[in-house]
Amino acid sequence: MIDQFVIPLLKIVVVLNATLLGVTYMVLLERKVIAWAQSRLGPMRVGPYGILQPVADAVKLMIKEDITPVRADKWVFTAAPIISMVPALIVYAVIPFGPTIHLFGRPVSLYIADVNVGLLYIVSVASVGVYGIILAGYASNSKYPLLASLRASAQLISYEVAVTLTLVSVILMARSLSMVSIVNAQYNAGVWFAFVQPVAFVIFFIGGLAETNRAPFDLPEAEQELTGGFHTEYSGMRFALFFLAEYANMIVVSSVATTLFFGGWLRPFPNVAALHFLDVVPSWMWFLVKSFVFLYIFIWVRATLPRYRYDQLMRIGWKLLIPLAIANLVVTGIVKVLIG
Amino acid sequence: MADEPKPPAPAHAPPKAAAPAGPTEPAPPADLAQPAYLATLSAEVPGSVTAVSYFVGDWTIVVPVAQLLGVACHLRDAPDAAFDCCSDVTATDWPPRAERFDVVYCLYSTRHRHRIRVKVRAAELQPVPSVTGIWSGANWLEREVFDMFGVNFTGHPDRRRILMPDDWQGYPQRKDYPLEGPGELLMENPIDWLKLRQAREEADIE
Amino acid sequence: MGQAIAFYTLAAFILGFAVLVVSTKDTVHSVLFLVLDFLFVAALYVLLGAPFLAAIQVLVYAGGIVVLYLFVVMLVNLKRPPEAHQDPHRRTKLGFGLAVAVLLELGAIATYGMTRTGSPLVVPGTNGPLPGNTEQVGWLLYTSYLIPFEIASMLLLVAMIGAIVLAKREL
Amino acid sequence: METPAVHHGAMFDTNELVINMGPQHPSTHGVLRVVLRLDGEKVVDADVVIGYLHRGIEKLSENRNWTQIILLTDRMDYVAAATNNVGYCETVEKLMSIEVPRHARYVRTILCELQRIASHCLWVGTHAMDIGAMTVFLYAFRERELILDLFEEFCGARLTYNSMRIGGLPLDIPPGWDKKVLEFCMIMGSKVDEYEELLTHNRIWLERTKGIGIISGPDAVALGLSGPPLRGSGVPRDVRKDEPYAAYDEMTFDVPVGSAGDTYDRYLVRMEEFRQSLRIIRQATEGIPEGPIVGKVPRLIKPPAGETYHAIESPKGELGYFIVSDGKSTNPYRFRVRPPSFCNLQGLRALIRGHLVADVVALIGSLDVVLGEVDR
Repeated sequence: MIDQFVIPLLKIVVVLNATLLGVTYMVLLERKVIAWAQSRLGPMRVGPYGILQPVADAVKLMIKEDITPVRADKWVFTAAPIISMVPALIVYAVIPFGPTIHLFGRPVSLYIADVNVGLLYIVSVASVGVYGIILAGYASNSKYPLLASLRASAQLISYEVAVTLTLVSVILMARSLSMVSIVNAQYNAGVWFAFVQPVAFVIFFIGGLAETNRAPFDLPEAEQELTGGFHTEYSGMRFALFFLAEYANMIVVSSVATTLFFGGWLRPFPNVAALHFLDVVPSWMWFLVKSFVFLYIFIWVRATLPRYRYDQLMRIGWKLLIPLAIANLVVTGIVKVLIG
Repeated sequence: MADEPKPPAPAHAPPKAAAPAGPTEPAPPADLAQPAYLATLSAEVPGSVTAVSYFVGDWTIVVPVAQLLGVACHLRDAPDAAFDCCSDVTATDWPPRAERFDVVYCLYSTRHRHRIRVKVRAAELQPVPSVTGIWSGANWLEREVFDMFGVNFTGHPDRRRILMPDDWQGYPQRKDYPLEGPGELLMENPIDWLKLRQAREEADIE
Repeated sequence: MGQAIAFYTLAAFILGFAVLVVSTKDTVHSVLFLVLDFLFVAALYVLLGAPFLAAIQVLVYAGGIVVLYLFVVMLVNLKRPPEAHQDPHRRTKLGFGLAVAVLLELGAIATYGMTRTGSPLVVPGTNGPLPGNTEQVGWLLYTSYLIPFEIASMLLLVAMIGAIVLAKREL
Repeated sequence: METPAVHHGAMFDTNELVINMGPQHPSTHGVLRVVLRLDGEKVVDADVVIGYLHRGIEKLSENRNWTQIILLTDRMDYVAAATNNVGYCETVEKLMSIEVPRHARYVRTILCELQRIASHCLWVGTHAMDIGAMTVFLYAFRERELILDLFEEFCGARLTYNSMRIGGLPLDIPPGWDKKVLEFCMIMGSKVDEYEELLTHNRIWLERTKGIGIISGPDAVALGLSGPPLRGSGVPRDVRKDEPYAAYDEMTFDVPVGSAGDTYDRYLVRMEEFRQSLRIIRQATEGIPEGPIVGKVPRLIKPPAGETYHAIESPKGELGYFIVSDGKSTNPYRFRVRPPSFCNLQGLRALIRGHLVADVVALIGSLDVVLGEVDR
């Protein structure tokens, strides 16, 4: 009974809350890091060094007036932020934060579920998230959001292809679709897949930037061009949901990148006994640290790079990333067959 | 020109006592040679220059409206003039005069680095040919002159108001347009507005 | 028992949404119901112990193809005046006839499947150890169903080239 | 989803989408409105609508006396108020044939060039921001702040300076100010390199600006472009060189010109202008002569009857004043400004046709318009 219901429920509660908290603090982290990059301080007023800023933001967004444009498609307009938020959250079900550990004499696995099509599950759930953006643009009944949602759908579908192709090379390496097995495969191989599949990793990361609508691919919400993009007409908590979904997706991409390419919860050089002292750091901590590095890179890129143009973005996706991913896949397959 | 016959002031013109009749256009001093391109211009387009003036280093020529396009073409294309840039088009309003507008074209040559001002005189509704076909940059400048003075440019590709709203009444830069703006009365009923204004002014004089 | 309840609930939802897809006036809503329909079909696959198929169903149909539908529907102005819907070439009788024919065919297949023992999909006695669902699908695609699979991919290729030829303004 | 269908000759018709960019839009730099007709994201045609900031400065000036107008000129190009002041004062001085003392001309030169750097700082920041590079914006504003401090020390104001008088300067430079200017030059030199490091060889920046909005030299001249947009097309036209005013005839500097006439060349021209401006400021500050700050100016300013046109090189381009005096009243009979932003903005329509929506913001940024000056 406890193993079947209570523990999974507890895990879900913990992961969900940790995610939402992490997402809100991601916003603060982003503001702070960008501020430091730009030689300013960032939020400093709410709490010491502004650490309570997310609370203030949340309160502000909740008590803001929630406006629905008169000619908007009301149901779809309301559903769109939910549709974009839900997939971002349920992906966490299969992300392994650590191996099975013993807690109060009871084995507890640090993941909610180990589905044997875990990776496919992530990709398919993420692909549903695009509806949030498309419908937001459509339902607003406004031209800028419409343009943004057209950009978004084209962009997300194109980059999904490239990302999925890189995942196939990883699957070839790990011989499994399960996230836990992929981490274990890296343990057995004694090397993180990022070093075996550097091309796949780079494509995955670029595709991840594009799929989460982050700079330099933040076209669907390019403020300077489309006045805020698909969420132009949104306000209050509905706007906040889009915002949270974006950051939740960033965390997902970072976590998946960590799991697939950087050994997930494994410490550096997991097979080298001499580095055994590194095990004092708990495994989930390694996972968080690695994910954090990716999140930092996300923010860093945003502070540094200008934005691509729509056609350039599509060109990179179709003419560079997808052929490269296919080539990488073919090479991986050939090498795999030759070595056995 | 000072010796031009002064027509009676239009009914709605402000009865300003000392409204100047026109710009002073001093003739160039005798010891100053005219630029060569002016001589060429007079030779190539006969009857085009009715007056030449020189003041604090600026050359100005006055051209009849009918000759404007010919002069403009010549000034742009003649190798010794080569005024390839129309840096400004503007106008001046001299209300008592029959040809109340001076439309002023400030030309510049990027090759010879010299400037000249070409001026035409136009009455209120008299058509002035647009020079947009000669210098494409004159497009907006002429629109502004039309907007502000109501100069009747013809052949302009896009003659709309530019700074004022499309349904604006009156031409703000004219001298008989009040500084404080027309108020609602002028917008709705210009004739009543004029009567009210005259009554006020008479009250002021008394 | 539980499985049966789950199946009939899902089936009811699938049918309900399918009806909504064809009966809704607003095309975008109709496409959205189609997405919901696909998601419930995916749930049905999970119920049948085919998680791989379920994930593919969501990824390809719900997440890919219907997005393109939506794209087209949003771009093409479908808000025509009501009289435009009164199509003079409408053939209601033919449509009903076709529907009945399809229904009969489905019924025939169903009864045929009922009378036969064993599921036709699972090839009995396949060689090689095939532990997972994913592996089974892969194995079947590259052994028993190789030719249909290849033909399907050829068809898709042809369709892709055709679309490019049609859409490209100048080649 | 608007009216006319474009026929491409094929069986597919697409509808044009008309969108209003502005007057409230984050990257129209104020209240510019561009009505775009789009085919997908491609701009088929555009109508540039201005006038939302029209305050009637010309009309107002015709009813103010000659000294009061200086204050109004501040409000035109409000990010480069000092050059507006200089242009106006020089025009009146030309009308009255007033000799300005050399000291005052040097200070004017310094102020003009500081103003150019401040204006270009604002430009590089907003231009980069429009293309998505947000960090450059804050860096550039950091340096602009230093210039504003210098201006504040000179005349007490930070934005609208009212920093000139007809015939010279209102007050002499404060003691030690020239040292601070030289110090600023040293800081700024390295900061320009910093901006260039972030942008000039950035691949995304290159892709976004190279080949965008190309205009040939003769076309640019005919369109009446001036300033960096004209020089970016390879026309070496700079009023500071061609018709020197203030103390520019005593300065040595180069006029940077581009070759391709695209957004990238306009960007490069302005970046080089940063350096040339610093060069001029150094020369002027080091060689500043002693002398009076105001020339021989009558107590009542009343220019003789006549008219003149005088142009200076403002940060945006050729800023001209056409002033008619009737010789009798204490206000100008006709006061006309030839605003460089207005004439440059005119080129926008030709530039954006055939480009994408994202390029529109890049091109508005690359023309560097200030709506206060466009609408006056």
